Parts: sequence; structure tokens; C-alpha cells
Amino acid sequence: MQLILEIWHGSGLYQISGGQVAMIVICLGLLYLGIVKKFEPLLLVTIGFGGLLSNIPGVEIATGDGLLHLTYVVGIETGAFPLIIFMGVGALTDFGPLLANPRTLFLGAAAQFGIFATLLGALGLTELGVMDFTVKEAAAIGIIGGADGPTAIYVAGQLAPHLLGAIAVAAYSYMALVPLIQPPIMKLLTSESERKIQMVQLREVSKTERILFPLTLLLLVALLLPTAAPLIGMLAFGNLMRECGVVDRLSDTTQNALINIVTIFLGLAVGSKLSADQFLVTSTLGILLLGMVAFAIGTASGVLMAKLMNKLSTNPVNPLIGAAGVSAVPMAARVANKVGLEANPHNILLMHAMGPNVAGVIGSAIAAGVMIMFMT
Amino acid sequence: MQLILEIWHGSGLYQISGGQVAMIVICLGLLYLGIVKKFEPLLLVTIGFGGLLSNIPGVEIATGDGLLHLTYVVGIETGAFPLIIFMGVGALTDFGPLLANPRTLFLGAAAQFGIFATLLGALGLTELGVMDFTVKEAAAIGIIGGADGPTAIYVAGQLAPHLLGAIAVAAYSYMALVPLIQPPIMKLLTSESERKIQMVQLREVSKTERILFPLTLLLLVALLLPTAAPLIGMLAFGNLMRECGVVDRLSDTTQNALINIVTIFLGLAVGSKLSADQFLVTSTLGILLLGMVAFAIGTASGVLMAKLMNKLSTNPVNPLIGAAGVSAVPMAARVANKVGLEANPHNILLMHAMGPNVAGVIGSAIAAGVMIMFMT
Amino acid sequence: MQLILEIWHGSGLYQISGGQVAMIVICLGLLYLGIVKKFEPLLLVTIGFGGLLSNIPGVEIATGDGLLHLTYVVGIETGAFPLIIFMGVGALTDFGPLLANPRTLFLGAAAQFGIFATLLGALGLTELGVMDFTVKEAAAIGIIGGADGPTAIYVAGQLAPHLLGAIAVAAYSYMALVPLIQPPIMKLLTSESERKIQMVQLREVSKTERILFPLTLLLLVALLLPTAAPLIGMLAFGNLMRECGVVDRLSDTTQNALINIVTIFLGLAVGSKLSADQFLVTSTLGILLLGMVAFAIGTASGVLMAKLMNKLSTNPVNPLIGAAGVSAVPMAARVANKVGLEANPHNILLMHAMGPNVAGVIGSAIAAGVMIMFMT
Amino acid sequence: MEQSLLNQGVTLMLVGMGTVFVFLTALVVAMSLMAVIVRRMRPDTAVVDISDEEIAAIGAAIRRHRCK
Amino acid sequence: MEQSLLNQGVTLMLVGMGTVFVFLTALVVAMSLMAVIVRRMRPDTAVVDISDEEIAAIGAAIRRHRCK
Amino acid sequence: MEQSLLNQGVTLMLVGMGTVFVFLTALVVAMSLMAVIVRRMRPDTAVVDISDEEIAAIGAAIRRHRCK
Ligand code: NA
Ligand code: NA
Ligand code: NA
Repeated sequence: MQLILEIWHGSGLYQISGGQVAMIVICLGLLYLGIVKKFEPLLLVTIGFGGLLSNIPGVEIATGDGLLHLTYVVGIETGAFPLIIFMGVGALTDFGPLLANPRTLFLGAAAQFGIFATLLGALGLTELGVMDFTVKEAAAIGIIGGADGPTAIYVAGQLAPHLLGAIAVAAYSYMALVPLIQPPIMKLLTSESERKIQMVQLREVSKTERILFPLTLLLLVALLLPTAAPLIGMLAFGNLMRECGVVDRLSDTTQNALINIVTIFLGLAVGSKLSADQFLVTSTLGILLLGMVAFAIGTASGVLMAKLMNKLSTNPVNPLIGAAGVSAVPMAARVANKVGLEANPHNILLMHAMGPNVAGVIGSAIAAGVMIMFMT
Repeated sequence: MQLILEIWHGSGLYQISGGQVAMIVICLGLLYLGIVKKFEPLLLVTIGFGGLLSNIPGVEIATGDGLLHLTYVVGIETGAFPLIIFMGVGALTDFGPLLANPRTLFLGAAAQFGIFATLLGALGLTELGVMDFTVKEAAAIGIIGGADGPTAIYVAGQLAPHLLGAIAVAAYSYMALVPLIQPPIMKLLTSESERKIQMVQLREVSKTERILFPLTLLLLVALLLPTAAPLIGMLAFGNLMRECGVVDRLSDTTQNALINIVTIFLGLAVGSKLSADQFLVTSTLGILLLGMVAFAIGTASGVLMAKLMNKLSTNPVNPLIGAAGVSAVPMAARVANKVGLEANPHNILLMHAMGPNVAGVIGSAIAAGVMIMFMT
Repeated sequence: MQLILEIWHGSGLYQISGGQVAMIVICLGLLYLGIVKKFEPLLLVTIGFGGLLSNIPGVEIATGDGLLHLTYVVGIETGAFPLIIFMGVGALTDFGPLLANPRTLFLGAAAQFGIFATLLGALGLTELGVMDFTVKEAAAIGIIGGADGPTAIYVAGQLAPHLLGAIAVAAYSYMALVPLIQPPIMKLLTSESERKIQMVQLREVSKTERILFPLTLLLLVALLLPTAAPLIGMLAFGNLMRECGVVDRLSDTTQNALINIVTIFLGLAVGSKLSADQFLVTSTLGILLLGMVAFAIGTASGVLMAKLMNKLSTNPVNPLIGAAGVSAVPMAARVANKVGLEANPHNILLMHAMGPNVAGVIGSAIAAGVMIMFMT
Repeated sequence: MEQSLLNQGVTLMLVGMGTVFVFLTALVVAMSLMAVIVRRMRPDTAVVDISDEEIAAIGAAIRRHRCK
Repeated sequence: MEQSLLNQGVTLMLVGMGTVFVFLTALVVAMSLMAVIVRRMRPDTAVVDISDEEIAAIGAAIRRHRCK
Repeated sequence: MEQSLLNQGVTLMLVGMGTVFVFLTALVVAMSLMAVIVRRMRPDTAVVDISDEEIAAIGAAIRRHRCK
């Protein structure tokens, strides 16, 4: 009898809190978005399932000696997982479109305005007494506007680990929602004739340029902004392995087994931050709201920058590709392409949009470096 | 001269103990079973070689800063390796036959009687003064009857790490011996006409059911028996990745590179517990004996449960598939199929036996959860 | 204004030292050798890039909590990475040519003279006051003559971690330079007629012999020189997985995903020792010089041993294959083949040279075991 | 009062097997319910759509990878 | 004197966006320079040689692996 | 009495090369013995059986994987 009572007291039904029930529903929602809606499934499925595991009462999974907590300590607190993912992203990324048209870097730069505007917004809400964010927290929230998952996780892990769950969920959710968030903004800020602008065919990029690019990028970071060097360095390393042509077996493993393994454990570890007591706080609401704003401002800034460039240059740029500057690779570039096709069914913008798209990855990493330099 | 003496004193010939010689012979025996007899080669080869390395005198491999000891600390003491293997098992397992015929879960439940009967046996031997096991040790020994390697290693690592070597060796050896241990018991408990029972074709299982199954399983564990959640959770996660269809690259890596890498190091780490001073103790003999009993009782319970179900239901079950309830996937299901073919050459039981077979994996994990709940 | 000053003070341009500039140039040189000259690209590209990252001023990458430093602590200080690489080498190595012609082991033994002669040289330079090496450091430097990267890294990590960068760079660079270093020595020590010696076709080696070889090797090490057991043990384990035929999925993963992942992080971790303050010391120059000498002496010893064997035996050996005894698999064997073809265009020595080539791997590991036994 | 080891064992056995059966019975019920609900909602056609799109996405990824 | 949070935010925004633009401008300049230099030196033919040899090496490795 | 560094080096060299040669000689002997024993026992046919069954098992695994 006493034993049955012990089982009952050990059961989830007895121990579960309302917050945990709510989080289980939220995590099932993330799984729904990932599986049925196919929104960033690699991360939403793993984060969502990690979140489920983290809200099971009465067992150490996301705490203490639990596997998810150990994974978090080993992989996220050290920064290792996001950096390895960045190496994988480098190995998967073709910087050719950027090399063919370096000007598009400015679009990737402009879109980072979303990051800093959101930082300002977070501090503004605090000043107004609506929220209560420190500067570090505001910076970590702002980076959602970078539309780059590993960068957001890396920065949040360094500056505001207690907000990491909400920040990662916001970052990946909004990256998935890019096809819904961006088009209205893009159409609002451009005229029909601007959206019809055709761009000249991209030139071919030589193998030598491809090999020298990651080295150039790294050296520039080393000289100008060393705090961005871990992120940019791993990106450049992955890309050098991809392009140099002599270590293809390492590049293949980085693009497949390694990035997949790290993605699984990164997702579970991020999920460990979706426990009810860490996620169900008022700041989460603020983070989700500010994250959305960040995406919108980033999109707008990219488009406006493209329009400004058209004012200053004779070689016109279709302003739609400016929206791809937020990164969210390759979704944002596809969105730019799709909106462009609506205006002109013969205008394929995809490769042109890949330039600002990958530039956005670099831009966010630089913005992350700025944040880390001033905050630590 | 003095240096040559130093070499002689540093040599294995000078330092080796009788126990180490015995263990080297035993480990060569495990390798023989794995390589020539093809008994569970993935584990017996790695455990056997790890055992060889652990009995080399005068060098830290399975102790101190040695690689095998570090691997043990990192992978087994934390529970990480068996849990990751369970994720891999989930990604490799098709729960379709179980979904098509949920009743077979009862067979998987019944076969767990081997676990608890063995626990009782171990305590009985202690009461009689033949052996000297604590309740925790008895529980860890009983789990051998679960016929599931990672579950046995996980439970032993939590409850009785000093017995882990013997328990793992017993578990994998008897899983390999299933084709020898089970048939006589199956034939003893069934009549020729029972063995000839044909079962109705399994219905098709929809993709939606397959996706919902791991989630249902996890939620039920969360509500009823949270201490089983780490094992069941990782199993369900692996299976969700397999079935959801949107993260195939993660599922493929889990089924291949990841589970292979972890298997190698799990085997070596378990082998580090085969050092003479840890393995050559009287309790090992008791463990091997009790493990054998556990398998036999589990097999019998599964068969008898099937016969009981036939008494209560009009839709008959071939009692041979009850033996598959011990798990030992997929060997036990193949044995049931083979014994069935002997009685009726047109009766293919394989898919029917896969139901109780995978149910046995879930059943053992639940039994493990019960043990851990009461012992820690 | 103050913030801009802060950015300037945080920039690399402000903080960089002359030594760091020099090291960046050196690392770009390593990348050039790896990418353009294709010298051991798997290691020179990863080490070179790791070295670049380590010389970025003002950010923790190769120090403190930086990823490369953590990787070094986890993978090299523990010895795990070189041991796992050795396992991979075992899984990639075909010991058939050695089994077909065991005599070639003597060539692999003789070539290790380079190791000990260099040790002596390092101590001699210290006695002369030119350099200042301890016995441990001299031993770690000598192992460069083993022409085996993981062995050199393993020994240096154990005996002289502060010299690891220079030793690893020397080892891999000279392994890559084998086609330039060896031929003149080989031609100097052999006559035209010796280089024309044809060798009898190798016999077929049975599967059983291939399976028993790694076990024989391990048992012999266990009995004679346990301090070599970690290295030889992992080599034997990898080779057993390769040859036993029942764990092909583990062997495949070891040969691909696992060794590739570890190579990437090993290279980065070694690169973390190329920071200016650790690499730009006078001892580095001595190490580079002595390493070159070690290679030359090892080559010469192998060739001379082959000539000695021809004096004592009626079944002649082409002395060119003696040079392959330094290991540097498979480059040294290819060089022996190429020089042989120059003398006799119909004489294919490649498979004959693979025997001493893989024997050299075993020989260096044994020499490493001797060093570690006396030094620790 | 201390229980004898054997008594503890018997209790554990009863409670343990009981828990296993209760859990697996609950799972049978849950699975049967799920099957009924799923078959009533027939969302499978939608799911098939997914896999088609997935295949296209994988194909695109492979092409992108090949023509680097 | 402590800055208000909002002031800090504005400063960070200006300095941050400034840094991003300075850096990416420098990168545009560096890339353009690089492109000019590379096109002047035309070392691409040499690079193509590399990949040929690589392919041969991979092929050899595969063959060696197969005929174990 | 402390040995000079050079003396230590000479001793290490002699002992080290001696050990390497002793070990590799023992290995030559062991391998030759092994070859003789193996050829006398001719167990290779049995081994070939193994690989056949293995291939079947792998084939089955692949099929199982494909028809998930
Ligand atoms: Na971005
Ligand atoms: Na079981
Ligand atoms: Na060597």
C-alpha cells in the first residue's frame, strides 16, 4: 500500500505543474510547426522534443546530471556547438554570388539595423517600465534580428544564458516565418517598377578567388574586430575546407555527419531551456514581440538600402534582394525570388539574392562581435 | 644493465597476474564468439577488445587517465552512451507491427517477469547465504532478463557500476544465445497445434499514427513513470526523427555515424570493467547464472501470456511470438519465426513477432524506470 | 568618441604584435603548402588554419575558454585524439604485405634509428650549449624521426606539451617532404644494380592470418612493452574491426566520419600551439633542424639494413624499400616505388615497400613506448 | 521494522510487474484511441503531400551541393 | 555620470551599425582588390591540375579500400 | 653520480634500438609461427561462410531500412 502511494507520488500526474502542462502544449506546437508546416524542421523538431523532455516532472533530464543539462554545459556554455554549426554552415555555403557582386555586402550590412533597433527597443521598454532588461539582455534579444540561429545561440549563451530558450525559439520560429513576415513589408516599400528591375548575369568566380575569400575575411576580422573572430573564423574554416579542394573528405564529413550530430544535440540542449520555470516569464513575451519587430526592421532596412544604392549607382539593383540581407539562408533569398517572379515572371532573382543572403550571415556575426566586445 | 632490469620490470611478462591471464583468455573467448560464431558481434568484439586492453599490466588504459577509463566516466557514468544508443535504436525501429496489433504489448509486458523473478532469485540466494547482493545489485542483475543491452548498461551504471562488466557481458552473451536458449522452452510449453496457429495479416499503419506513436509513448511515461523518461524519451525521439519525414538527414546520421561511433566507445568502456580485479569475483558467477535464469523465465512468461490471451480472446495468437517479448531485437523474433516454420512451413510469423519484440524494449525500459524509482 | 577609442583599442591593428604577424605569415605558408603543393593537406590545412586563429590578438580562441584551447585540453592532453586517429589508421591499413613478408619488419625497425640518433643529437646540442633541451624534450623531438603524425603528437603531448606545435609541424611537413628528402639519400647509398633488384611476388594472405595479426601484435606488446599498449592497442583494434568481417559498419564509420571529425579537431588543437609566444622560440629552430636530420638518418638506416639483409640472406631485397621503413604511409612507399622504376621500368616495388612502410608505424609506436617507459 | 530481503523482493516483484502491466495497458488504450481518432480524421493525404515536397527539397539540396 | 539606458542604446546602435558598415566596406574593398590581383595572375590553370590529381588519389583510395 | 646528458642519450639509444629490434624480432617469430599454424588448420573455408551470411544480414538490414 505504502509502495503504491510512493508510485503515485512519483508519477507525473501527481507532480506536474500547470506551467509544465502549458510548456508541453507549446512544445507540441513547435513540433507541429516543424513536422506539419515544415518550418525549420531540423531545429524545431529537436528543440521541441528537448522541450518536452525538459518539462517531465520528477526526473533529472534538463537539470542536474540529466543528459540534456550535461549537453547544455558541454556544448552551449562553452560555445562549442554554435561554433561547430557555423563551421558546417561555412562548408555548406557557396560564397560565389557574393564574390561576383561584392556590392551586395552593403545590403547585408543594412539589414543588421534590425539588431540594433531592437536592442534600443528593449532598452526603451525598460526605461518605460514595461519590461526589465539589462543592456546585455537587450543585446542578446537584438541578435534575433540577425536571423541566424547559431549566432543567436552563441551570443545568448555568452550574454544572457537564462534567456537562451526564448531567444532560440524566437530566432528559429521567425526564420521559419520569413515567407509570411517579409512579403508585405517588401511590397509596401517598393513600387511595381522597382520590383521588375532585371539584374545583369553574375560573372564566373575563379577557384582561386573562392579559396582566398575565407582567408581575406578572417584576416580582416583579425585586424578590425577580433571579438567576431570565433564565429567568423569557424565560418571561414568550413568554407576553406569546402573550396580548397584538397580536403574533400573533411568537408564532406563537416557537411553531413558532423553538422547533423551537433544539430541533434544543439536542439536538445536548447530545448533544455524550455522548462516552465525558465520559459514562462514575462520577458519571454517581450522577447517574442521584439524578435518579430527585429525581423521587420531588418527586412525594411535591407530594401531601403537597395533603393539608396540605386540612387547612387547606374547599375541598378532590384530592391527585393535587399530583404534577403537579414540572412535566414536560404529562405529569405527564395522569398525575394518569389516576390520578384510575381512582378515579372521572367526575372530569376535567386542567385542575385544569395549574395546579400550570405552577406547577412557575415553581417550578423560582425554585429555579434560588436556586442560581445562592449558587453564582456 | 640497470636499464635492462628496468625494462624487464616494466614488461608485461614480469608484471602480469594469473587473473589477468585468465581475463585475457576470457576476452579472447568473447572475440571468438563475436567473430567466428557471429554472436552480437558489434558489442562482443568491442567489449572483448576493451577487456583485452584492460588486462594489460603496468599501463593506465582502463584506470586513471587512460582512454578507456575516461570514456567510461564520460559516457557510462553520465548515462550518455546508453541513452544515445537508445535514440539510435528508436531511429532504427519500425513500430508498425506493434501499432497494427497493440495487444502484443501484453506479451512484451509478461516477458518482463524474468526481470523481477531474477531480482527475487538474487535476493533469495543472499538470504540463503550463497551470494551477497544488495537490493540495488539484485535489481541491476535482474535487468539482464530484459534482454536489452543499453537498458542493462544504463541501469547497472546507475545502481551497481562495480557489476557493470559482468552484467553487460551476460546481457549481450545471452542475447546472442537466444537461438539456443529459447527453442526448447518454447517447445516445452506449447503443443504442436498451438505452434501451427496462423495469424491474420497485419493492417497497414498510416504515417500519422507512426508520427503520433512516439509522442503518445513519451506523454504516457511523463504522466505515469517519469523515472523511465530518459530511456523512453530518447527512444521516442529517435523514432520521431525516423517517422516524421522532415529531418531525414538527422535520422540517417543517427542510424549510422552516430550510433556506430557511440557503439565503439560504449563497447570499449564496458570492456574497461572486465579487468581481473573487478570481473574475477564470485558475484560474476552468480550474475551469469541468474542472467541465464532470467532469460528462461522471461521466455516462458511470454509464451504463457500468449496462451492466456488465447483463452480470453477469439482472435488467436500463436504462442511462439510470446517468446519474442523478451526483446533481444530482432533475434528473438527470428527465433519465433523459425520455430513456427518447423511446425507449419507456410506460417510466416516474423512480422507478428516483431510486435512483442519491440514491445519488450518498451517493457524493459519501464521495468528499469520502476527499479530506478525505488532504488534512488 | 570614447567608444570609438575603445573599438580602436579592441581592434587587431592596435593589439597585434610582430610575432603574431610573423606567425600569421608562417601559417599562411602552411596553408600554401597544403593547398597548392598538396603536402599532407588534411593536417597542414587544419593546423595552419588553427594557427591563424591562435594568433588573432585580443580574443580567447587558443587560450582560456576558447574553443581551440578546450579542444586541446579534451583531445590532446588526454591523448584521446591521437589514439582515435591511430584506431582509424588501423582500420585503413592493410597489413597483408607485411604478413606475406614478415622480414620487412626489420627494415621498419632499422629506420627507427633516426629517432634515437636525433634524441642523441638534441642532447649533444644541449651539452655543447647551442640549445637547451631536457631529456624528455629530446625524446619528444626524436620521435619526429618516426615520421608518424599521431605518434609524434601523442608523445609530445605526454613528454613536452610546450613543444607540441613545433614538433607536429615538423613531423607533418617532413612527411610531406619525403619525395624531396629521401631520393638523394637512397641513390647515394645504393648502386644502380641494387636498385634494379626484382623481388618475388608476394604470397596471398588468408583471412584468418589477417584476423589473428592484430591480436598477436597486441598480446606481444602486452607481454613485452606495456607502455606502447595504448598506441598499438588502438591500431590493433581498428585493424581487427577492419579484418574480422562482422563489424563492417563500425569499421566504415571509423575509416570515414570518425577519423575525419577527429582529424579536424586534432588539426585545430595542434594549431592552438602555434601562437607566437609558444612557437617563436629558439628551440623551434632546433626542432625543425633536428627533425630534418631524423628523417635523413631514418631513411639511411632503412636502406643500409636492407643491404645488410642481402648480405645475410639468399632471397634478395631491393634496398630501396628500406627507405619506406620510416613510415610516412603511404608516401614513402610510393617514393621507393618511383625511384625503383627509374632504375628498372618494369620493377613495381609498391606492394613490397608497403611491408616496411606499415612496419615503420609499429616500430615508431614501440620506440614511443620505450621513451614513455623511461621518462614517466 | 526491517523487511527481510526476500520480502522486499516479493513486494518489488508485485509492484514492478503491476506497474509494467498498468503502463502497457494504458499504452494499448492510448494507441487504440489514437488509431480511431486518426482514422476518423484521415489526414494522411496531407501527410503524403509533405513527403512529396520533401523529396523535391532534398533533390534541390543535392543539386545545390553538386553544382558548387 | 551614469548614462541612461536609452542613451547607451543609441550610442551602441550608432557605433554598432558604424562598425558593421566599416567592416563590410573594408571587405568590399579587399574582395575587389583580390579579384583584380587574381585575374592579373591567372593561376587558375594550375588549380585545375590539382583537382585532377585529387580525383585520381580518391579513386586510388576507393580501389584500395574495395580490394582489401 | 649523475650521468652526463650525452651518456644518457647513448644509453637510451642503445636500449631503445635494442628494444625495438627485440620486439620486432619477436613479432617476426610470432607471425611466422602463426602462418604455419593457420596453414596447417586451413580454417579459411569456415571464414568464407561467415562473410556470406554477413552479406545476407546486411542485405536484410538494407531492405528493412528501405521499406520503412
Ligand atoms: Na543576419
Ligand atoms: Na525486454
Ligand atoms: Na615510423
